[in-house]
Amino acid sequence: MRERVAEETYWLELTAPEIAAQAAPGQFVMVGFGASAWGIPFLPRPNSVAAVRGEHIGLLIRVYGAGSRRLTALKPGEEALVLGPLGTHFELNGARRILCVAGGVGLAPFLLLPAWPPLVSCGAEVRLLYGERQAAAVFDPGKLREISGLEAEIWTEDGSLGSHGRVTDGVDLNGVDLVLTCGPTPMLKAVRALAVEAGVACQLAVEEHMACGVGTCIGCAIETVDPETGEAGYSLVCSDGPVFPAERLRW
Amino acid sequence: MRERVAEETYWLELTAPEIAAQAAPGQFVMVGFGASAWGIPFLPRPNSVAAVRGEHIGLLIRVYGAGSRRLTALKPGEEALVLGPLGTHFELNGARRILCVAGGVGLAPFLLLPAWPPLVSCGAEVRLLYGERQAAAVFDPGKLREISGLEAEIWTEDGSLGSHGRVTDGVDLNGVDLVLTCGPTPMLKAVRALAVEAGVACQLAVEEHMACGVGTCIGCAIETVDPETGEAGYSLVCSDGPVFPAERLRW
Amino acid sequence: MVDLSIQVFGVDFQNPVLLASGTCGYGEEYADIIPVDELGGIVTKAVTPEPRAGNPPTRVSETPGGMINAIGLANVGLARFRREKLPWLRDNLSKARVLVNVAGWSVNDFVKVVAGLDDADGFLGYEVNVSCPNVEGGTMFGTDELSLAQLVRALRAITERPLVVKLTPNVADIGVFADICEENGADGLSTINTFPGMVIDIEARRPVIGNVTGGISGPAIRPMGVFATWKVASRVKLPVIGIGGICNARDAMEYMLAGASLVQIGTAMFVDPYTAPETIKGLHDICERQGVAQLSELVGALEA
Amino acid sequence: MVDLSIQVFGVDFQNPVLLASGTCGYGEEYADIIPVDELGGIVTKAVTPEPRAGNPPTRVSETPGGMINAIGLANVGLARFRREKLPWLRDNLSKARVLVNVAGWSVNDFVKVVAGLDDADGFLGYEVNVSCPNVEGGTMFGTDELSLAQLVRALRAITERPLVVKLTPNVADIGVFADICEENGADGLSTINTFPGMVIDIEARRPVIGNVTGGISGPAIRPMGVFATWKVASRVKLPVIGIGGICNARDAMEYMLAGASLVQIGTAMFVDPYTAPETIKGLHDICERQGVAQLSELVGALEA
Ligand SMILES: Cc1cc2nc3c(=O)[nH]c(=O)nc-3n(C[C@H](O)[C@H](O)[C@H](O)COP(=O)(O)OP(=O)(O)OC[C@H]3O[C@@H](n4cnc5c(N)ncnc54)[C@H](O)[C@@H]3O)c2cc1C
Ligand SMILES: Cc1cc2nc3c(=O)[nH]c(=O)nc-3n(C[C@H](O)[C@H](O)[C@H](O)COP(=O)(O)OP(=O)(O)OC[C@H]3O[C@@H](n4cnc5c(N)ncnc54)[C@H](O)[C@@H]3O)c2cc1C
Ligand SMILES: Cc1cc2nc3c(=O)[nH]c(=O)nc-3n(C[C@H](O)[C@H](O)[C@H](O)COP(=O)(O)O)c2cc1C
Ligand SMILES: Cc1cc2nc3c(=O)[nH]c(=O)nc-3n(C[C@H](O)[C@H](O)[C@H](O)COP(=O)(O)O)c2cc1C
Ligand code: FES
Ligand code: FES
Repeated sequence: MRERVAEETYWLELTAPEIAAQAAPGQFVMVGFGASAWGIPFLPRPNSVAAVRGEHIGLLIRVYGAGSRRLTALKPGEEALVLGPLGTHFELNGARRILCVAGGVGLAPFLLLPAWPPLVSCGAEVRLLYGERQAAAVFDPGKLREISGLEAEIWTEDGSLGSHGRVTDGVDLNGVDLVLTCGPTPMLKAVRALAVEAGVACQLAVEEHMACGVGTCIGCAIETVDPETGEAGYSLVCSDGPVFPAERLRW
Repeated sequence: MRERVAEETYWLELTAPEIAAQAAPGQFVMVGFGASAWGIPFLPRPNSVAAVRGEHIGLLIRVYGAGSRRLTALKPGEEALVLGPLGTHFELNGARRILCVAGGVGLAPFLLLPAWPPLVSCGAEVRLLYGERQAAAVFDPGKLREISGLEAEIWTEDGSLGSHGRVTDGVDLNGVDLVLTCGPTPMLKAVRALAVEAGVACQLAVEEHMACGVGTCIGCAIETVDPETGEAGYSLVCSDGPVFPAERLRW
Repeated sequence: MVDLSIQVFGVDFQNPVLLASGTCGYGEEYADIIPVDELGGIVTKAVTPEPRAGNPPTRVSETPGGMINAIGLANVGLARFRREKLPWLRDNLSKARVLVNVAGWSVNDFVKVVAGLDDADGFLGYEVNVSCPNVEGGTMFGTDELSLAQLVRALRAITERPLVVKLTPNVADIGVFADICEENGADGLSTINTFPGMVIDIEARRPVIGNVTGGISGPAIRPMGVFATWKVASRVKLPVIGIGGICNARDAMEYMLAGASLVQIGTAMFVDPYTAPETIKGLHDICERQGVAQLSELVGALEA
Repeated sequence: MVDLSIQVFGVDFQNPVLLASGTCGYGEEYADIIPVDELGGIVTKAVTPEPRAGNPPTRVSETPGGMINAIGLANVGLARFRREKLPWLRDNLSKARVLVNVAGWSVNDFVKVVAGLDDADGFLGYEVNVSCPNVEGGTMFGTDELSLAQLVRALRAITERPLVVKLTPNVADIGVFADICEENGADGLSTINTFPGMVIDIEARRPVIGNVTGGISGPAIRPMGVFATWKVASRVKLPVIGIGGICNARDAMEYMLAGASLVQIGTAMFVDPYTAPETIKGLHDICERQGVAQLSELVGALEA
């Protein structure tokens, strides 16, 4: 299934029973088309698992370059190679009030959150802030509710829908004991700074170019620091991440 | 329009008004998908113009490798790059009784013959021999008649349809004053040998790997001889051919 | 309005997009298909002292993201080029610039061609092909430092026209060869020619290409071409012509940012002859979007 | 039944399909995904004397028909490799053969790694990486005849295990370097490593890769890899391991016909980890269809 859900943004459902049975919010899949079909895209592309419905997984994809264009052109019945679920996921760590901050298609992992058994069983309260540049790019709130059960507080930079401003303007950490965030790096940095300042635990789902997705190519390195020793080094986004606690990132 | 007409063989119609207005039997088009889409196929592929219907041209394509697979997967509304009509065509030279010998998709150029104005106006008689390995590969005779108005004498190597044997077994040059042939090289050589022996004029539509189709890459060379001076050299299949008189080929 | 023109070799090119040698014949072949005189220029098929029939078929085939070719420098030879091809170029191209690609197997071969053309009309200068991998000894000048120096000196001595040397990527350090050209009087460098390659028909157990091996071109080699261009342009003061896998304006821009003053499009022209005119239009559009008034400002503007 | 096994370096490989260095970690990473012990073998990520953090991001990106990488030889270093990685290989691979890829910046670096591993269990021999283009001086051994000779001699003196040298294509004549390895005691040659390349983000006007330049791999370089393999295999008597752009059994067969006794799959494993097992199955099917009982008969069977 493929559906246009906003400007240049598509909702894709793929049949992948094993992945559907295991995926947790923040984890991703590598989606590609095989090595013998060396056209565009050649390498598979990482995409967050945004929903699980029976044997299907849902992906929220914005057309950016060649890979996302090909993925969103997938036709019903067509096959793709899907490897996953990969990487780390958000950890609730007993939190009671969770603030999720999403920028653009960084919304994807949060859509999976309400149905995730650990969240269901702990019953924590989830508030979701979701920012886009303008109204046309906003994932339809009805569809969002239908897929995830979430009610997003929408921010647009030009004020054309929801609140006017950057999504970070909406961040209020009062009473919050865990911040989860995913989106463009500048936004992640801003959210992280707010959380660190307020002393609230924060986990970030970050992005880096990938080849293998499983830790063999050592390609998706990101600068990190060992919170205990303070030692600087690199971690792999695909296998040490993509979700990192704020204190691990050397930003 | 795309239609399966035999095992792994497709009839494709493309909208190409300028080519449709000019194409003559034996001429070809280069069909490709653009340089920025450097997937498979990258280079365009030569294909004989097999029909002209108003603004459309018809191609008869057998799936062989990556290029023909992609071409025959073209969907209605999808765009391809078509350059043509290119190359030389068959020449009637006042012939009255013409024998056409086709092997496999070498059938393509002959489908265009009956509707070709020079043939219509000269009223020459056309007999078509058409060979395939087995029945499953044979272009549906009804469809063949519908497209071209031709009644083919079918030969299959295993005798599963029409006469049993190689198409060259059916060649009878009695009263024939021009032989036109297109198909696999061994068949072309056999037909050429029969015509030369019988002293009947013969033109062959040959194949060679191509890049440009218009004479710039000098890639589609074939060994030829100057019939007057006897000098050996190379000619270009795309611009000196694809149709060559038998005496030009150094075979 | 964006200004795409650029001053190279002391003359003005209306835009930086040329057609690469061996992929546009002698210009005439494309005359009915695209407006050749609107291009920055063309580089002719290689000209050798005598006519050459070329290699046995098959000469071209597709490879992943590109193609292999072993044409074998098939060309009409110096005399017919001057008699039959140059006049067309002279009469039909008034704005597009023409470089004559020159090939040979000895310094004397190259000297013969340059000496035989230098007083003729219809072209700007020479592109010296020291890098064709398809003929015996064909890489000699491009991979041997002393021979290359000698060749460039010999040609410099007999012509005042722009003398561009086309380098092969098939060396450990292309910068060394760029230096040699600069020191011996070349006016510019073209990077890159094809990579040696081979494709095998696993059913016939034979090479697909009649000549056994051939040169690889097309998008597959673009990152190598951009690298070579950047390396050479960072090293010498001569203008560099960027070549290899250019399919559109974005690709051309990569080469210009890496230091190319001009670019050439080869293989992509086979895929679509409109590639060159559309690249010119695309460069215009990118500059407009990025707020660049003068394309030439972007030459070597890479921050690295 | 087709026999895919082949005797190389005096031991039996159950089939000729290995995973290339840097594309399969230390084997363990693929253990849950594919049956690693069913492969011909694996070549580990490069091991250097000390651990290396590697290059700044971005380290990988897609290119036409392939990819660019500049990992910078990130690895756990000799001590941790021996302590943490070798035991897994020893305990989990009983049929697949292991080559340890060794890298360094001086003869002494290589000697340290080989000397530090030679008495350990869990691997067959060494693949000496003299061709990594991503580190300063990294191509030194691969492009300098004297240094290469010295390196091979030094390693030969301290190990009896199979010593395979992995050559760079980035030289004028790879045959010369193959000769040097043979003369100085190497047991085999791997062809090829990546080509230096560069990709530019034309909006940011910066290189995409943090290290500015990187190595190009994938199908785009397959014709170059087949050519290098053919050239080297035609020249020396040593067994050759064919590498570059192999995506399926047909591609592997091209390398074997060109003279490779073994092949390695790298980049294609990122696209689909099943590429290696499916290539093994595909080789079986091709042999069956062609009526070949023993795959090893096809090594170098090209008619050229
Ligand atoms: C863990 C993870 C989860 C992701 N989840 C989603 C998602 O749910 N929805 C979505 O639309 N996108 C997601 N992305 C980004 C996605 O993987 C693609 O990179 C992006 O769609 C652009 O690829 P492209 O081929 O269209 O662009 P191109 O520009 O053609 O890509 C060229 C190369 O750059 C890489 N690249 C470009 N942008 C990014 C980026 N932002 N992050 C990583 N690599 C990049 C590509 O992978 C490719 O190798 C995710 C990335 C990561 C790392
Ligand atoms: C003048 C001319 C007219 C043609 N008309 C037709 C037609 O009407 N119908 C049809 O089905 N085919 C026709 N062909 C053959 C067609 O161009 C393709 O080459 C063929 O379909 C195989 O291409 P592929 O990409 O599927 O195979 P691949 O094996 O993937 O092709 C690999 C390369 O080999 C070349 N190649 C392979 N086989 C041939 C061949 N027989 N002739 C030339 N090049 C080849 C391809 O062009 C390509 O460069 C014609 C060829 C020529 C020269
Ligand atoms: C069919 C063909 C013929 C070529 N002939 C020549 C030639 O005669 N002289 C020359 O210097 N380069 C020749 N080249 C190399 C091209 O000019 C160019 O350097 C190379 O193809 C890389 O550019 P591209 O990827 O845009 O094709 C030829 C290339 C091809 C594909
Ligand atoms: C991400 C990556 C890392 C690599 N690391 C190494 C390495 O550590 N040592 C080495 O000898 N080759 C290394 N290589 C080169 C590969 O082993 C192989 O020679 C090359 O990629 C060509 O094969 P391919 O086209 O199948 O990938 C690496 C290649 C890639 C893509
Ligand atoms: S993508 Fe290969 S290690 Fe992370
Ligand atoms: S295909 Fe280029 S000259 Fe014929």
